Amino acid sequence: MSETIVAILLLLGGVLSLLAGVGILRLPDVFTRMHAATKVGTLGSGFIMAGAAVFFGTSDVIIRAVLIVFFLLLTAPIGAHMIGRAALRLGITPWGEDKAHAQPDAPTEENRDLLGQNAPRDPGPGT
Amino acid sequence: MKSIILRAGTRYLAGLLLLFSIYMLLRGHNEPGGGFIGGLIGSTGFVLYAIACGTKDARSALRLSPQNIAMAGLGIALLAGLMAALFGDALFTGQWLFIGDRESGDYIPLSSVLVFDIGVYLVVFGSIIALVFAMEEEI
Amino acid sequence: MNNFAANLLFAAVWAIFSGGFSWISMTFGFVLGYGILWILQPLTGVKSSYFKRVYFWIKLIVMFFYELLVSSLAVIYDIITPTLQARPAIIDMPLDVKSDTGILLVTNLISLTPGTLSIDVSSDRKTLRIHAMFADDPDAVCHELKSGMERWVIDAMEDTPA
Amino acid sequence: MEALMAISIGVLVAAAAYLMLCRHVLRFIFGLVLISNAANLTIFTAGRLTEGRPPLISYGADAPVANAANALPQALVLTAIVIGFGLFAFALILMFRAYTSLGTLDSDRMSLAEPREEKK
Amino acid sequence: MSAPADPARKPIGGLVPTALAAGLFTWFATFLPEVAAGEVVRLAWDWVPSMGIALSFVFDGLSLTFALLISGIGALVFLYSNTYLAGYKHFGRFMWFLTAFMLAMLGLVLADNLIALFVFWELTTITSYLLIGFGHETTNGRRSALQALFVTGAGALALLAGLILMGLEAGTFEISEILAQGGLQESELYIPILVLVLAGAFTKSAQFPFHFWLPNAMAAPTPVSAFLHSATMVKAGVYLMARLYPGLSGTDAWIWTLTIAGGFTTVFASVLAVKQTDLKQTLAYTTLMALGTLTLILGQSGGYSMTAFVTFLVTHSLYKASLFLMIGCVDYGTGTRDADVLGGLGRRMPITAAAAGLAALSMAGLPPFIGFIAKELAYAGALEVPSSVLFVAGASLAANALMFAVAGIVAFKPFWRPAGGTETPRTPKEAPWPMLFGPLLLALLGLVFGLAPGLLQGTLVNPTVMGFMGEAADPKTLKLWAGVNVPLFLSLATFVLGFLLYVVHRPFRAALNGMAPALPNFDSMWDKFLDGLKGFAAWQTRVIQPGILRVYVFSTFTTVLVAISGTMIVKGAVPAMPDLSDVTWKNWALVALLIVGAVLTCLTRSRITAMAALGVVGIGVAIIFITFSAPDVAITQLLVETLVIVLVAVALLRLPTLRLEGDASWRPLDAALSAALGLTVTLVLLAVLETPLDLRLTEYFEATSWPDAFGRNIVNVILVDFRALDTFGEIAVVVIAALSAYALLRTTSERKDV
Amino acid sequence: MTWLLATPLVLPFLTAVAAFLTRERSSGRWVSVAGNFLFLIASFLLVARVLQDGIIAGQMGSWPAPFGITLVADRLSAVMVVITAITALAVAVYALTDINRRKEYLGYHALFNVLIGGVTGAFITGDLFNLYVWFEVMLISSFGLLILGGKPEQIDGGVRYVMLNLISTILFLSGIGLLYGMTGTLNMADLARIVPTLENQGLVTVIAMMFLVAFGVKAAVFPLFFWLPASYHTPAFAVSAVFAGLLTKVGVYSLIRLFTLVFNGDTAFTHEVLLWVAGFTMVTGVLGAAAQNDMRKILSFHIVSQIGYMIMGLAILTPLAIAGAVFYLVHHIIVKANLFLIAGVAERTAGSTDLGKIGGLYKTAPLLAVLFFVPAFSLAGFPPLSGFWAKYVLVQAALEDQGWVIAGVALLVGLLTIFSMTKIWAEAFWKAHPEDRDPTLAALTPTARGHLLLPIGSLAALTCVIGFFPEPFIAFANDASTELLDPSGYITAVLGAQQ
Amino acid sequence: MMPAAGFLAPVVMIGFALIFAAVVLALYRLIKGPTLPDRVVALDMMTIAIVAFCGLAAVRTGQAAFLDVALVLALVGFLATVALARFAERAVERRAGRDDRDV
Ligand code: NA
Ligand code: NA
Repeated sequence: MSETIVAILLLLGGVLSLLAGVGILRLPDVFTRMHAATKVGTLGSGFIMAGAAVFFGTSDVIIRAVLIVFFLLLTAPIGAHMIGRAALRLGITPWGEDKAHAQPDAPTEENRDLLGQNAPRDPGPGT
Repeated sequence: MKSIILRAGTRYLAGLLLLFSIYMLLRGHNEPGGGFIGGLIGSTGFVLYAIACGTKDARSALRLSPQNIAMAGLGIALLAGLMAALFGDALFTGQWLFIGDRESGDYIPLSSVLVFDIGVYLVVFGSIIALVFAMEEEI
Repeated sequence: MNNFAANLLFAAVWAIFSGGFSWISMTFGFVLGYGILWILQPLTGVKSSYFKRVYFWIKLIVMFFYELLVSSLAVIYDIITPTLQARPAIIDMPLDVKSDTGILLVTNLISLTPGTLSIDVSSDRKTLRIHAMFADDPDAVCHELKSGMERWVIDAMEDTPA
Repeated sequence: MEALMAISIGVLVAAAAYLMLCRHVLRFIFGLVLISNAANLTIFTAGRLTEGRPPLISYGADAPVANAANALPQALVLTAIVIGFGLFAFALILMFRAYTSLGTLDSDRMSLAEPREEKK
Repeated sequence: MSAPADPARKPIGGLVPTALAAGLFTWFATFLPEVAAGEVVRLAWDWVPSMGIALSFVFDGLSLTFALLISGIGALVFLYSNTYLAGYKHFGRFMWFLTAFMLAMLGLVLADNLIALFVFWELTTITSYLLIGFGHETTNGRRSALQALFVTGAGALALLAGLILMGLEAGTFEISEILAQGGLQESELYIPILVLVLAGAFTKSAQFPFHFWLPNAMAAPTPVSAFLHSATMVKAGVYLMARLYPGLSGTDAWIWTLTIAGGFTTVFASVLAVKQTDLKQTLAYTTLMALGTLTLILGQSGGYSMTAFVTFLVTHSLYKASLFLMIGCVDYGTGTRDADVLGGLGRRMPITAAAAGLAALSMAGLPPFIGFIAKELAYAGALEVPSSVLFVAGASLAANALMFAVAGIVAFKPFWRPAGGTETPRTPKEAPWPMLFGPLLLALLGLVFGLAPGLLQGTLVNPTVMGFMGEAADPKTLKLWAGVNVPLFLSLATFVLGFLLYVVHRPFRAALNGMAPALPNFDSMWDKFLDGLKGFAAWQTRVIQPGILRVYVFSTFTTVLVAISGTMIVKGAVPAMPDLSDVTWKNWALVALLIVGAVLTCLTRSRITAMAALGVVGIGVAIIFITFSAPDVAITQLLVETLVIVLVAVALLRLPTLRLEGDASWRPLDAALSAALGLTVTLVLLAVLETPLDLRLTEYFEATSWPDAFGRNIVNVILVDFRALDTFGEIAVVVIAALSAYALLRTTSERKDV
Repeated sequence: MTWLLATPLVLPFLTAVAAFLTRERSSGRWVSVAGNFLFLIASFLLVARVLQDGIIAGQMGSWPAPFGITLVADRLSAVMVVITAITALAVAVYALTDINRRKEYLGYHALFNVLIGGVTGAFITGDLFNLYVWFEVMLISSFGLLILGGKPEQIDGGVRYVMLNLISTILFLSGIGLLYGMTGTLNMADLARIVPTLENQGLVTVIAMMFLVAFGVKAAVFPLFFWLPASYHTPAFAVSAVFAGLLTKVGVYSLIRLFTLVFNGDTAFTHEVLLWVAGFTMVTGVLGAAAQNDMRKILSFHIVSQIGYMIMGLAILTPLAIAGAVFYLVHHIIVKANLFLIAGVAERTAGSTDLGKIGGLYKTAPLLAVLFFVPAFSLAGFPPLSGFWAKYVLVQAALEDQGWVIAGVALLVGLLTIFSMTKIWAEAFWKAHPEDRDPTLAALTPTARGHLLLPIGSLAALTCVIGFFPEPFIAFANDASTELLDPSGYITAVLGAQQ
Repeated sequence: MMPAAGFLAPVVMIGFALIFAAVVLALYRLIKGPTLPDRVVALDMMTIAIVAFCGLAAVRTGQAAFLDVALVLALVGFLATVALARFAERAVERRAGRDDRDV
C-alpha cells in the first residue's frame, strides 16, 4: 500500500518537474518561465520529498522532508522576486505587454550583453 | 540593493542558516556534515546578510573581524591537536570524555576532535566571510 | 518580533533538527538561538506578542502547501496545452501591510497563488508590483489579492486594528 | 562506469586546457575551475566508484555495510574542493586587481613584470 | 694615488704585513738547510677527510724557491706600498687584499694536495681581481679586472676538472703520492688531464692565446703589478707545470704543447714589448716573454734546462719586481710613465736610476749578473733538445735580443737620454727610501747572485732539479764563465742584435704600429666575445622567457603532454579499450550533463553563459558525488559552487567581456594541444583503473571508525581524526587564501615602504 | 619522540596565529621573531636527535602507519628544517625594517609564518597527500606575500606566478590520485614498499613523469621555470629572499625524496631525463641571468641555474652525487636568501636594483660590499666558500660517473655565474653612482641597519663557516646520501621491521 | 533502510528520467538564454531539480543521508539566484551611473 503511495508521489513529482522544465522551455518570456520554475518545480520536488518521507516513514526523514519543502517555499519566491526585479530593470518587456505600460527602468541599449544580444566592447576598468 | 522582500526574508534565512550550520557541525561526526560543511553554510548566512543589508550592517552584526575569527579558528584547531600533549599522546590524537553512559547510548561526547571541528568551522566561516565582504566592499 | 519568541522558535527548530523534543535539545537550542539572535540584533526591531506568532507560523506552513498545490495547476495547464492562453501583465497593487515580515509573507503568498508572482515592492513600501499570467482584467486580479491574501496576512500579523 | 568517468575527465581536462591557453585571463580562471573539478574527479574515480552505499555506519552497527564506498578519496576530495575554492577565490580577486591596476585582462598586453622592450 | 699622506695610518697599516712577510721569509729560510740536504719537509692537517682533501704542505726545492721569492718580494712590496699608497682612502682594504694574496700564493706553492692547491689558486684569482679593480670607478679598470678574472677563472675551472680527474685516476689527491706512484702518462685519461691542467696553467701564466688579460691587468697599482703580475701570481701556472712535471712531462703531447705555446708566447711578447710606450705596458709584455720562456724550458728535459728553469725563475722575479717598483718610483716622482716623455732623470733620481740600471743589466743578460748565467743555461738547455733545436734556440735568441733592447728602453733611456721635449707633469724628485729600498735590494741581488751563484746552487737549484728529475737528477753548475761554447756565441749574438734593436726601436715600433691592424687583436676579440655572449643570452632569454603568459602556459602544457604521453608510448603503458557496456543510461546522462557544461564554458563568448555553464558542470559533478555515495562531498561541492557564483557575480561587475581584439590564429593549435592533453589524461586514468585497488587503508578506517574513533561518518572521522594533520594544513590554506585575497584587495600601490 | 617531530611543524603556525591576532600592537612584530627563534631551537633539537638515533618517525594522531599520517625525519629532512629555521629567523629580523605597518596589518607575519610552516611540513612529512597539503599551504601564502604592496608589476608578476603554479598543483593532486588508484596507499614508505611489486611498471614510470613535471614547476627547472623570473623580482625584499631561499628547494627536495624512495625502479629512464633537465636548466638559467640588468632579475635567473646543479646530483644518483645535491641545497638556501636580502639593502642605500641606475656602494657601503662579496662569490663557486664545495662534490661525482658532458656543463655554467656575480659587483659596488642620489636614501637609522645587516652578516658568516670547515657538512651530506640511496632504513623507521 | 525494490525500483528510475528530462530542458534554456534572467531561472530550476534528484537517490538506495544534501541545497541554493539577479541589477545601475554600493 505505502509503496503504491510512494510510487504515485514520486511519479507525480517527476512529472511536475518535467512540466516545470517544459514550461521553462516553452513559455514566452522570463516572467512566465518563472511561474513554471517557482511553483511547478517546487511542487515537483515537494512531491518527491513526500514520496521519500512515506518511503522511509521514520520521524527524522519526515522532519527532514518537511524542512526541505519549507525551505524551498521560503526561498523560491524570494529568488523569483530578485530575478523579476532584475529583469524589469534590465528593461525586459513582459510578453504581451506594451512597452509603455511595462515602464522598464533602464535603457536596453547598454545592457545588451545581459540581454543576450551582441555584447558591447570592453568599456575599460573603473567603470 | 534595496529589496524589502529580500531583507525581510534574510532576517529569517540568515538565522536559519546559522542555526543549521551549527547543527551540521555538531552532527558531522556521525552523519553528513562537519566543520567544513557547517562553516560553509554558516558563511552563506552572512553572505546573504551582506547581500541584503550591505556589508556595513553585516560586519557590525558579526562584531569580530572575520579574519580574526578565521585565524582564531586555526589556533583552536591547533590547540585541539596540542591537547594530546597533556595526555602524553602524539599531535592530533583524539581525546574523549563521555558524560553519561556510553553503553546505553545516552551520553554527551566531548572530545578534542570536536574542538578541532569547531576550529575548522570557524576557519571556513571566517575566511569565506572575509573574502566575500572584502570583495563586496571593493567592487 | 519579540526576541523571546524568536528564541523559542530557534530552540524548537533546533529540536527538530536534533530529531526530537527532549529537554536537552530544547535547552541547547535555546542557548544557541539566544546567541544567534544576539548576533542578529541589528536586524530585529518591531515588538510583537509571542503567542500569536507561534499560531500564525503553524498556520502559515499549512497554507503554503495548500496554496502551492492549487496555484500550480493553472500554470501546468497552460504549459501542456499547445496554445498559450495566458494574458500576462504587470500589475501595480497598493500595499497596506506595513511590517517587513508582513510584506515578506504577502509577497511570498502572492507568488505562490495561481498565476501571480511578486516582482518588487516600491521603496516607499506602498506599492507591490506583480506579474500576473492571466490578467485579462488587471483590476480584478488586484482586488482579489488585496481582499484575500493581503487582508489575511494583516489580520494574522499586524497589531493595528483592522 | 570508471572508464566512462575517465573519458569525461579527459573532456573536462581538454576544455580546461583550452580555456587556460587563452590570453583572456578570465577564461583562464574558468579553465581553472574546470580542471580542479577534473582533478577531484580523478581522485574520486581512482578510489573506484560505488553506487548507493555511503561510508556511514548506521546506528547500532560497528561498521558500514559491506562494500561501502571508499571513504578515503571522499575525504581527500572534500578538502580538495574547499582548498580549490580558496585558490579560486584568490585567483579571481587577483584577476580583478590585475584589471584595475593593469587596465586589461589580455595577458598578452600585461608587460609590467617582464617589460618586453627591455630585452633590446 | 699621490694624495697627501695620512700620517696616522701609514706606519701601522703597512708595517704589519711587511713584518708578517719578513717573518715568513725568515721562517722559510730556516728550511733551507734541510732542503739543501735533499730532504722534503711535510706539514699536514686534516681538512675534508671524507673527500680526501687535506691541508698538507710540502717544503722542497721548488716550493721553497717560490715561497722565499713570494715572502721576500712581498715584504719589500708591502714596505713600498706603505709609502706609495699612503693616504689613499682604501689603503686598509688594499693592504688586506695584498696580504691575503700573499698568503694564498704561499699556500698555492706549498700545498701538497691537489684540491688545497686549487683552493689557493682561486684565492689568488679573487685577490688579483680585487687588486686589479683598484681603479674601479673607470670602465677600463672594471673591464680589466673582469677580463683577468674571467680568463683565469675559465682556466681554473678546467684545471679543477683536470685535478679531480688526476686525483680519481691516482686514487689520492696528495701530490707527492701521485708523483711517487707515477703512471699518469700511461693512463687513458692522460690527454684530458693534460689538456685541462695546461688550460689552467696557460691562462694563469698568460700563455698565448690567453695572454691578453695580463697587459690589461696593469690597470692595478704598481706594487700589485710588481708582486702579482710579474713576480708571483702569473708564475702560478708555471709553478703548476713544474710541480706536476714528474707526473705529466716527457710525452710528445707535453713537449710539443709547451714548446710551441712557450716559444710563440716568448717571441710574440718580446715584439709587442718593444711596441709599447707606457713603461708598465712594456714591462708587462716582457713578463709575458719570461713566462713564455719558462714554459718553453719546461717543455724540455735534461739537466741544463731544469737548472735554467730555476735560475731564470729567480732571476726574472728579482729584476722584474725591481723594475716595476722602479717605474712606480718614476711615476711617483714625475707623474708619468710615458717612455717618450721621460728622459734625463738620472741626475734628479740617481738611486732610482741605479736600481733600474742594475735590474736592466740582469734583464739584458749581461755578465756579471745572474741574468747572464740564466741565459747561458737556457741556451745550453735549448741545444740539448734533440728534435727542435733550431726552433727553441731561435726563439730564445730572438726573445733575448728583444729583451736586451727593452732593457735599454725601460732602464736606460728615461734616465740617461735627453727628454723628448714634453714636460713631465711634476718636477722629478727622488722617491722616499721605503720605496727605493725594495727595487735597489732586488737589483743588487741580481748582481750578488751573478757574482756568487753558489748561493743559489746548493740551496735551491739542486734540490729543485732533483725534485724534477728524481734519481736521474743532473743539476748543472751555475757559473759566469763556462768556457767558449755555443751558448757563449749565442749570448754575443744576443747582445749585438739587442743593441741594434734598441737603436732602431722607434722606427721598429712605428713599423709594428703600421702592422697592428693586420694582427689578430685578442683584446678586441674579448669584447666581441662578451658582446656575443650577451647577445646570445639575450636571444635565448627572449625565446624562452618572452614575457607572454600564454606562451608559458603553452610550454608547460606541452611539457606535461610530452612527459606523460611520451613515457606512455616509450614504456608501452597504453591501456586496453575501455568497456562501457556496464554503464547505465542514467550515468550516461550524468556524464553528458558534465560534458555539455564543459564544452559550453569553452565555446561561449558570453561571460554570463560561461558562468552559468560552470554552474552546470558544478551541478553535474555534485550529482556524480550523490550517485556514487558521497553525500558529504556533494554537499561541499554544492555549497562551494554557490559561493563561486556569488563571488564571480560580484567580480564580473568590474570585469570586461570575454571578447578581445587581435590575432587568434594559434587557437587551433591550442585546441589540438588541449585535445591531446585530455586524451592523455583519459588514457593514464584508464591504465590506472586496470590495476586492482588495494583497499587496506579504507578497510582499516571502516573497522576502527566507530570502535576507536567514536564516529559514524567515516569521511568526517578521516578528516578530523585519522588525517587531522591534512585537515589542519588545509584550513591553514583556507585562512591564508582569505588573508591573501583580503590583502590583495586592500593593499595599495606604494613606491617605498621605509 | 613524536613531539620532537611535531614541534618544529607546530611552532610556525602558532607563531602565525599569535602574530596575526596581535598585529595591531607594536609588540606583534616581535612575536614573529620570538616564534622563529623557538622554531630554530626546536629544529636543532630535531637534528641532534636524528644525528644520534638515525631516522625517526612519528605517527600523528597515534594511528599506525600507513593508516595515519607519519612525520619522518632523516638527515635530509632534519637539515632542511634547520636551514628553514635559520632562513626564517634571518628574514623575520630583516622584516622588522623591511615590512611596513600596512603590510603587517594586512597579515604579513601570518602569511610568512604559515609559509614557513608549510615548508617545514613538506620537509618532514612522510605522507604524499600531506605533502600536497603543505605545498598548497606554501603556495597560497606565497601568493599573499607576493602581492603584498600592490605595485602593478607585483600584480602582473602575481598573475604569472599564480597561474603557472596552479597548473603544477593540480598536476600534483592528480598524480596523487592516480598513484593511490594503483597502490591504495598514500604513505611514502608504504609506496616505496608497494610500487616495486606492481605489475605495470611502465605505468609507474608514467606517473613518475607526472610528478617530475609537477615538482619540476615548483623547483623551476627547464622548461617549466617561467613563473620564477617573471615574479621573484617584484615583491618586498624580505619576501623574495624567503622565496628564493626556500620555495624552489621544496620542489627539489620533493624530487629527491620521491625519486630516491618511490620512483627508483626505472632510473635508466627517469634519471636520464633528469640529467637532460639538469643540463638545460643550468644553461638556460645562467644565460637568462646574463641577459638581465637588474640585481633581483639576475639573482632570480640564477636560482633556476643553480637548481640545475641539484637536479644534476639527483640525476647522477651515485652516493657522492646525492651528497652533492644535499650539500648544494643547504648552501644555496643560505646564499640565495642572503643575496636577495642584500639586494634590499642596496635598493635602500642606492635607490634601485637596476644596475644602470645605481653604483658606488663599494665606497658608500663598504660593510655591505663585504657582505655581498661572500655570498656572491660563494654562489660563483669560489673557494673556500660553501659554493665551491657544493660544485666540487657534484663535479667530482659527475667525473667519477664518467659524465663528462654534464661535468663540463656544470663547470661552464660556473664560469658564467662568475660573469653575472661580477656584473653586479662591478655595476652596483665598483662603478660610481650614475647620478646624484637623494641624500635621504642612504640614511638608514642605526636600528634599521641592525635589522637589515644582522641577518645578512649572520648568513654570510654561515657561508664562510661551511666553506672553511666543510668536513662536518660534507660528512653529513654523505650520511644523508647513504640514507637516501638505501630506502630500507626509511621504510623500517616508518612501517616497523616486520614490513 | 533497505533500497527501493520491487516495482518501486523502475518507478524510481522513471523518476530519474523525468528529472533528467527537466534538467535537459533547463539546460537548453540556460544555453539559449537569451537574457541573463532567463539563464538564472534555468539554473534555479536545475537546483530545484537536484533537490528532487536527492529525494529519488534516497529512495533508491535507502539512505536518508542524501536528504541532507537536499536540505542544504533547499536552504542555500537560492543564494546563487539572488547573487546573479543582483549582478544583473547592479550592472544596470553601474552603467546608468547610479550605483549604490551598500544597500
Ligand atoms: Na627559490
Ligand atoms: Na616558488
